[in-house]
Amino acid sequence: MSDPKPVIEIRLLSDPMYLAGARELVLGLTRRLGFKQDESGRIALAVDEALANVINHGYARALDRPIWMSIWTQTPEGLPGLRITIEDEAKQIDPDSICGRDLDDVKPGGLGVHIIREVMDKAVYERRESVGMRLTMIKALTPKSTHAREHANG
Amino acid sequence: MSDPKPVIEIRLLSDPMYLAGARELVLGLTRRLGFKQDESGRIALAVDEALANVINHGYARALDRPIWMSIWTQTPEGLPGLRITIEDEAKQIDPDSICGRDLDDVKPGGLGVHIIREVMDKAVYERRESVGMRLTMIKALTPKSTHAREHANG
Amino acid sequence: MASPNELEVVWETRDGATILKPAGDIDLSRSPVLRNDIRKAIGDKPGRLVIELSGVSYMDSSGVATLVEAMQLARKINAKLVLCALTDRVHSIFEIARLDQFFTICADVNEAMEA
Amino acid sequence: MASPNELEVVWETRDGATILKPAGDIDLSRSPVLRNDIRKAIGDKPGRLVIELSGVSYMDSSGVATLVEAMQLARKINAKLVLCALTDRVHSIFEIARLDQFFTICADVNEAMEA
Ligand SMILES: Nc1ncnc2c1ncn2[C@@H]1O[C@H](COP(=O)(O)OP(=O)(O)O)[C@@H](O)[C@H]1O
Ligand SMILES: Nc1ncnc2c1ncn2[C@@H]1O[C@H](COP(=O)(O)OP(=O)(O)O)[C@@H](O)[C@H]1O
Repeated sequence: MSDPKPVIEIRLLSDPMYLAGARELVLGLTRRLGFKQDESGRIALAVDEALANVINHGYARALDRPIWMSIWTQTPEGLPGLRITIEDEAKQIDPDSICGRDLDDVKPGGLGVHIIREVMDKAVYERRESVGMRLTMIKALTPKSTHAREHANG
Repeated sequence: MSDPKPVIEIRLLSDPMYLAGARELVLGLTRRLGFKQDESGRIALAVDEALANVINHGYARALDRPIWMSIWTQTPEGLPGLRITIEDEAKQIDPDSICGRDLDDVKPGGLGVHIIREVMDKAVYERRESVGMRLTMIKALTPKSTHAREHANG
Repeated sequence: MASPNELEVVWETRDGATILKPAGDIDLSRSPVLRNDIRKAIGDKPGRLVIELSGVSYMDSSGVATLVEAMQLARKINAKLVLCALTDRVHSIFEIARLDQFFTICADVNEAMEA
Repeated sequence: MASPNELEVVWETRDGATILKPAGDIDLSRSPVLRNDIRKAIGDKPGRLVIELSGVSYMDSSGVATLVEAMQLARKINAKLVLCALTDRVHSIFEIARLDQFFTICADVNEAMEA
């Protein structure tokens, strides 16, 4: 697996105030890459959920900690699509402890990880080399997720 | 002038493909900060023009060069608003050579710098310390540019 | 100057029902505002609580959690909770969360008043 | 799979006029597509060229430059160029560029056919 430079790297502070900018970035990019409007919306949602989880769980709602997001416009196999990593410098935890819950038991909360896994082809949590956690998300651009033509969304 | 950390830093490659993501980031952030919908649109346009100029003029349309954008949510005077810098590692030129033209002479092109200066309170080009150019743009959040309430834009 | 944290929620009462109409993105930074309004509305013990979402262009799971909680609160006071006028983007998160059957979702306020 | 560089431009001819209807964001990466279609349309020497912009949610100065060039080309062949159905966001760049008086801008295609 070659490791080219991400096409976009962003560092934002862990204030929920900045989530709108981050998800709109992802929405604008995915539409431009050729993902369908609704698929782009779901990808932006998944990224938003992942960032919100870093703020809520990784940083326990501290507003001034760094979050890094890197975006590649190819899957690790070199196919058109997205590879997105989200990294923090929060306490390292067991990646297996981050999991979605049974949705049949309806209750407030506990939907984020489910959304991320449902939307993405692949979502892997791991400890970073030094400090913090890394989430890697992969989403291929398949004919199903592609629009034949770009349409404006007003 | 205190120099706090930017709340958002982004590095993107100089491919026009990534402009949509960058301007949507700015649009999402400015709306969230309380700029009016139309004012947010103009700010995103000005940023898009500044990035396009780096691609067109700084990098002569090379697709793989870095552009850095840093965003603060205060003016240098510490007032609510935006400070945005855009930096490249292109050839250093005389900042005074970057100027808008007389709009009365209608012709294709030559609008970007005019748009940037018209939209922003302040826009200053300078040589970076080592290599490349830096554009600093300031836009205060004034009652005129503020919406009393946030409205969805579909 | 407006507080940038504001989410506008317009209130209406009609035939014993309370209709809440939030406008803006309902995400991690904004869902507490909606939660507050819902709790206030439930406090008045209406027979029906309608949340009209046409002005909401984006909702994340914290917004959905707020509405699940609203459903629980409504049940406690025997009120009927109905959502209506969801944009496609907002509807999509209810589908992903498999909550599109859990909630009563209507096309508009008039339908929501009958549901 | 679609080329992500695509900008859809729908063509229509009506009463000696050519109507171009682009859909998508017209920015640095997309304006060459519109430019191509305009040059092709002008090549057919229509009496009138209408650009219907309701499907364009964003336009930057490269898009505006493309339209200024279209105006110059249209004048050369004595064709009338009319823009119509601009969204607020797109209209705003014509104002900033002080070109809202330079172009004939109409509310919709029907008006543009008479202008
Ligand atoms: N970035 C993260 N860092 C640490 N723990 C996380 C992270 N993301 C998720 N988790 C853990 O996984 C659980 C499930 O997350 P999620 O499905 O988003 O629901 P919720 O955030 O509502 O609890 C969280 O409660 C938390 O324990
Ligand atoms: N980032 C930049 N780096 C170098 N030169 C620039 C930059 N931005 C603008 N310029 C110079 O300023 C001129 C005016 O730019 P602009 O108003 O955007 O019009 P245009 O890009 O259509 O030429 C450009 O032609 C160029 O010479």
